[in-house]
Amino acid sequence: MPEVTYRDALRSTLHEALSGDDRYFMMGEDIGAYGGSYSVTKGFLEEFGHERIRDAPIAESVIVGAGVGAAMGGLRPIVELMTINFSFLAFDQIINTASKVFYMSNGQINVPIVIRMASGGGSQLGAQHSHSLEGWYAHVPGLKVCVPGDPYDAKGLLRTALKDNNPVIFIEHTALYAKKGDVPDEYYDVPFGKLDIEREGTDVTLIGYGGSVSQVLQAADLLSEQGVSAECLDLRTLRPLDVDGIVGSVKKTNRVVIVEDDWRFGGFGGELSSIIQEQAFDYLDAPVQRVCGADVPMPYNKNLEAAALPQPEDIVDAVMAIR
Amino acid sequence: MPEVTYRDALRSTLHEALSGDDRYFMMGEDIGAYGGSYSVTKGFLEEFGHERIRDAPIAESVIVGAGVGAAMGGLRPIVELMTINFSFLAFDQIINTASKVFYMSNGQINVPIVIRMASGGGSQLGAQHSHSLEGWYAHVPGLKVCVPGDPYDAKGLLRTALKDNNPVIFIEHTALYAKKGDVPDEYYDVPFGKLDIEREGTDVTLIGYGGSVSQVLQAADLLSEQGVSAECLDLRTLRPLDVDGIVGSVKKTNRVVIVEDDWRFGGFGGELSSIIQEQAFDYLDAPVQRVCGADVPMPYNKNLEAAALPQPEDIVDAVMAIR
Amino acid sequence: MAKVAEKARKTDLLQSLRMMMLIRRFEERAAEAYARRRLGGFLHLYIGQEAVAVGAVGATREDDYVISHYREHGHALARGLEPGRVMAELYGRVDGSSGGRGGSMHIFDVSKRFMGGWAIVAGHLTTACGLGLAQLKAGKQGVVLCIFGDGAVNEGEFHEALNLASVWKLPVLFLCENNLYGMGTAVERVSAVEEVYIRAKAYDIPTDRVDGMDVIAVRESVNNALAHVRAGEGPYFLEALTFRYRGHSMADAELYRDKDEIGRWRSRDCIEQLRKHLEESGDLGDGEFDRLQEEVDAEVEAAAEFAESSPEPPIESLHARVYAE
Amino acid sequence: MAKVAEKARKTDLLQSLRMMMLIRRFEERAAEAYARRRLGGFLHLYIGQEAVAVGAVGATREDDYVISHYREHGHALARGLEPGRVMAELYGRVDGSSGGRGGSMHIFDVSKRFMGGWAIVAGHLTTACGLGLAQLKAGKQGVVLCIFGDGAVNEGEFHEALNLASVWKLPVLFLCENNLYGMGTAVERVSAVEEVYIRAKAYDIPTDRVDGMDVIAVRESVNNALAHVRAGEGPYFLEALTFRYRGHSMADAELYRDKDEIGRWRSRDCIEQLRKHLEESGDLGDGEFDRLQEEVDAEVEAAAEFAESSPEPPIESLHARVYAE
Ligand SMILES: Cc1ncc(C[n+]2csc(CCOP(=O)(O)OP(=O)(O)O)c2C)c(N)n1
Ligand SMILES: Cc1ncc(C[n+]2csc(CCOP(=O)(O)OP(=O)(O)O)c2C)c(N)n1
Ligand SMILES: [Mg+2]
Ligand SMILES: [Mg+2]
Repeated sequence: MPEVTYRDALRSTLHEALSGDDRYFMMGEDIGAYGGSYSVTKGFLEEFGHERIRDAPIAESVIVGAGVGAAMGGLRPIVELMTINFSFLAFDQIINTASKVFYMSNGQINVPIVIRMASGGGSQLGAQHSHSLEGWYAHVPGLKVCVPGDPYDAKGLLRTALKDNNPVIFIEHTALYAKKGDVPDEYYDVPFGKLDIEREGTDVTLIGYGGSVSQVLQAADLLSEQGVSAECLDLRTLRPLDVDGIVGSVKKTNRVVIVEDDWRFGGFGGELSSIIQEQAFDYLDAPVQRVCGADVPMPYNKNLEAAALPQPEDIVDAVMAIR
Repeated sequence: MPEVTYRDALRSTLHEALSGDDRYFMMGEDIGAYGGSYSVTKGFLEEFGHERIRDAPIAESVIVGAGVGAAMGGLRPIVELMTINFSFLAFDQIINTASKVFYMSNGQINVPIVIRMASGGGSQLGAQHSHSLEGWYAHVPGLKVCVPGDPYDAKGLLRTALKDNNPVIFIEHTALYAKKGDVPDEYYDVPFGKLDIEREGTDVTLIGYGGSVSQVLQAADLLSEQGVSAECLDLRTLRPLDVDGIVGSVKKTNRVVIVEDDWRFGGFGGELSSIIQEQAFDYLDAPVQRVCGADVPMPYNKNLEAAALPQPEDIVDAVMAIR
Repeated sequence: MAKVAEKARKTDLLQSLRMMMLIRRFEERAAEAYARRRLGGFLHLYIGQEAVAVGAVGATREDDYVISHYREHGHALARGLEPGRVMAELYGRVDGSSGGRGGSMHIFDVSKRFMGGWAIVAGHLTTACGLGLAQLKAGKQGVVLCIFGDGAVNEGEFHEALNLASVWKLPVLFLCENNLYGMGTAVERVSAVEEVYIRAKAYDIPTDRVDGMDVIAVRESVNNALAHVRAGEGPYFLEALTFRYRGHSMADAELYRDKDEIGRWRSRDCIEQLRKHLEESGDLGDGEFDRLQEEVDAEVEAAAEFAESSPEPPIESLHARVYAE
Repeated sequence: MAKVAEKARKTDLLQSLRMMMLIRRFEERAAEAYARRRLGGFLHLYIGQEAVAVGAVGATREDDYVISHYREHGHALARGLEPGRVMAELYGRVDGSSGGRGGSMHIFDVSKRFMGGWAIVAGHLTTACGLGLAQLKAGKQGVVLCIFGDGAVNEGEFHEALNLASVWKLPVLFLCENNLYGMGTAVERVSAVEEVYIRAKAYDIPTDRVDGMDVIAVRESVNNALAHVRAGEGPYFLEALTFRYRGHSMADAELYRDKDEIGRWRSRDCIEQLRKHLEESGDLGDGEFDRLQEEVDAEVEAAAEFAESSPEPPIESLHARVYAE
């Protein structure tokens, strides 16, 4: 299978949609002349022109709002918000318009929009530019939330997102764009709500999504050196969530560590932990553990930033504490 | 002790601050000539004048942003955002500015601002106007979050909030403004991070905050008719959270039901549940239960809306399921 | 030819009069139901502003989109939604235009291209831009009529939407109903420019200001504006000066304004003005107004009965239609 | 008297020249350190725009506030922050102006009333309004100088801030550094009006446009504007036309513009212009420029050494100073 970067997996999928159906078009800041702040859309402007690759003003609310309106009008907009940090400026449009049109209109109007954004810290971008708030979007009924952790899923989930008739929040991770992985040439997609068992194991279940998947896998390597067999789950989508997949694994291993970049207190890990104890209470041999980002605004300094993010060693420690 | 409404408890406390220290001033939509959308500030404009009771344009971002700036400049702004639904338009200012100034500036600049907003459904205001997203604010390091559930706490917590040197998100519940309760004439305040045991009990711990406190108390009445003794906790503040208080109660009762208006999936209840199983794992005789709002945009129809919100009977059912 | 045009004009004016009367009666009836607690939530009455809805919405084409804020019953009716279905929505019943799930602030009827009913001030101006993109793509000179209040013009989304519409030449007519107050706040207390239409200049958008109590004037201005927009020349911004006779919502004690002001505006009432005009021109004969009134009363009463007798949505439908297939 | 004024003017110009040179050398040095991976994150260089910082910030009083966006090193230095502490912040070290926790985009120095360094485009315009309220309250005619780019003018917060500042007559000088691009997007592609200063008219705010490559012109315009603001007449909006010679950040491949354009602006370089002016007037003697350059180079080198040798903040400090006492 060809090795492809996460970035290229995204790009080729967008390209496929834009080429195949002229209801698709893109809007966002610097997606055209600049080529996309993470270079995902490089060359698109030249190929598809200004009407389909729309460089937008720095005005996140209308970027999303116009996307929602266009979707209501029958188009299939693909909106890029650069990073999740800027999505807060479009927050009302996402959580109070996009997600509610279908329900409020009693199913008369659907909103087939894909809203892409990059998430995650780790590049010393400081407190205002390093959020990982996937969990907030996952909280909102009416939205679907994708968090691909590798190139295969990036392509497969994006294909599914582009065909979906609901608003899909598609969250890419900044640290992954250059990451390579196997991506088949043949057509495939990745359904929503089906997690990926990245590695099977028997002693403990490690759960990650988006950026934390690679931490989980690294931790699993370290653990196997110490004779611990970790089952690694990549959630792929947070909403819908593959509850059966999670619970099934926990019933097998009886121990769980959840890993996420986001702040611990009040984060999505709490939901995962709750679901597990609700549905597998009698199977748990130890409390569900969470390894999360530190509850502080992200510091700029490199060492402090590393300390604020979950590292493979922290995961190993958490596992050892419940052995 | 005099019986006072939640509204009057808030009003008299604001009045006290405004009268006592001229660094306090208020900004918000319709707080002046209109008297406040929930009539909390009625008469203030006449008494304190336009410079201290500032009727603002409908422009939530600059209302909060100007509040943050004024606080950075040494004033003590009290901002009213009408309802939590409109706070999403100021979301970036709250979570990406207010909460981060102190940390990013290495402690040079603090932001003593109180941001008030009304939360909750139940009045048939429809999907865009019925959010209960206290948990989102509680997720953000740098913020403090108050959720008074009765007039006593409304006054006591607001006093503490007004003296705090950090941004405080002060969330009032729409259903409570007219509610009466005992409020002493003598000075008192309610510290942050100390829950209130509204009722002691032995069989199960019921946890509520803000609007759900009264549901919890009603459920406790119903339960006591059935011979179940419920301990009722009112969290009062979500951040800081009284973890010891919660865990202590659970260690006594061994069973817990968490009640909140907000959507269940990915909500703050998940955090509470996780903390409990992390810190009282061996004391739990049954999975921690959550009784929450339905995972749907709030419907307008009265019956549907009632079905979407946690009712005392739902709490009773949840308790009975784990007896 | 002149005669045909004259006749069309007369029909049009009579229709306008009737529609204004229908809207007013509809709102009065809703207020009665509210007072009798037959319906809940917020209720934002349109009484006083009818000339704007009728003058503007009445000028749109079938393939145009209309989108509005939460004070939208009048716009919905003027767009041709059935009064019974709108009233049933206020009642929260299954036969409501949004099946009782949307409510007074969220009237939708996609068959009429009436795209809501929105409760976040200025939020739907951005939606209108997107509908404008869809119209551009359709390539049939359809436009978007986007209606909002004076309170919306200070919100960031107003700015973002007008700028984008101008830069991308979107076919949107932005219609601001300036009724001088946003809730209890007078325009001049919160807007840097009292003449709201001046705002459009910052976006190089052509603009006009019209007497919103005069349905004939509104229709004329809107026709001008629509011609510009339909010709592909980009957006247009129209300010209609008007007044709501009632409080902001049913909960408003109106502490912020005096009865005199309301009286002054009432003396220029849109229905009375047009009635007089038609009576003077002889187009409205003796007793015709009363006959119209009876018709309209009956129509609204039927709508209320329809709403009253429509069933409540079943509880099982709570979780239905959260997601599209 | 005339002589004294002349001398002050000369001193001022020489100081301006030196400060522009300092800023430029500082930025070049930072770029070198970045290339050698001594520092990370984003790095937004100010090279080319120095006349604006020096002309504008240099005109402020000690009790004024200055607040800026993420391309703020120049503003910080012009405000008198120590180059060593600013450089140490870029390095993320304890001696940085924000203790290494803020970074390149978040320079703060409250002792200099330099209130950041903000990374959300247009967000700090609202903060500036609040600082303006604090200045009003202080009642000493202090003002707020708020600096931002052309990209900010399309953001909703720009609108909300300008409107509020106008309505409340806040003492804020809004200074837009129009360097023709927001990242890779040319102003005219995203702004309905290419002349950004026209925007101010929608808020009834007086406005001016100045050549941002000419420090003398900038100083003059800013002095005018500040006089207005200080007199309590409300905000002022100033647009300075300028250009960044480098990419948006170190990651920018500059696909969106050609070398010619950069060349044209370089030919009007602010440092060269002032140098020539001073040499022609005889105020800058033979070899003096080179001597200044040496001085500045040494100062920046010392700053870099200070930064290099400053310790990393201790890991234990991660959880410190999240909340104020
Ligand atoms: C973003 C937002 N902020 C505040 C409100 C509360 N609110 C509802 S209507 C209103 C006044 C709007 O006035 P205007 O736009 O003039 O419309 P009118 O009611 O006069 O028709 C306000 C402040 C809201 N719905 N949305
Ligand atoms: C709200 C927001 N949206 C997007 C960005 C990403 N971004 C950073 S700088 C920038 C361009 C800003 O351009 P301008 O205001 O002209 O300032 P300049 O870089 O030219 O100095 C963008 C889009 C951001 N930081 N904040
Ligand atoms: Mg109004
Ligand atoms: Mg720029």
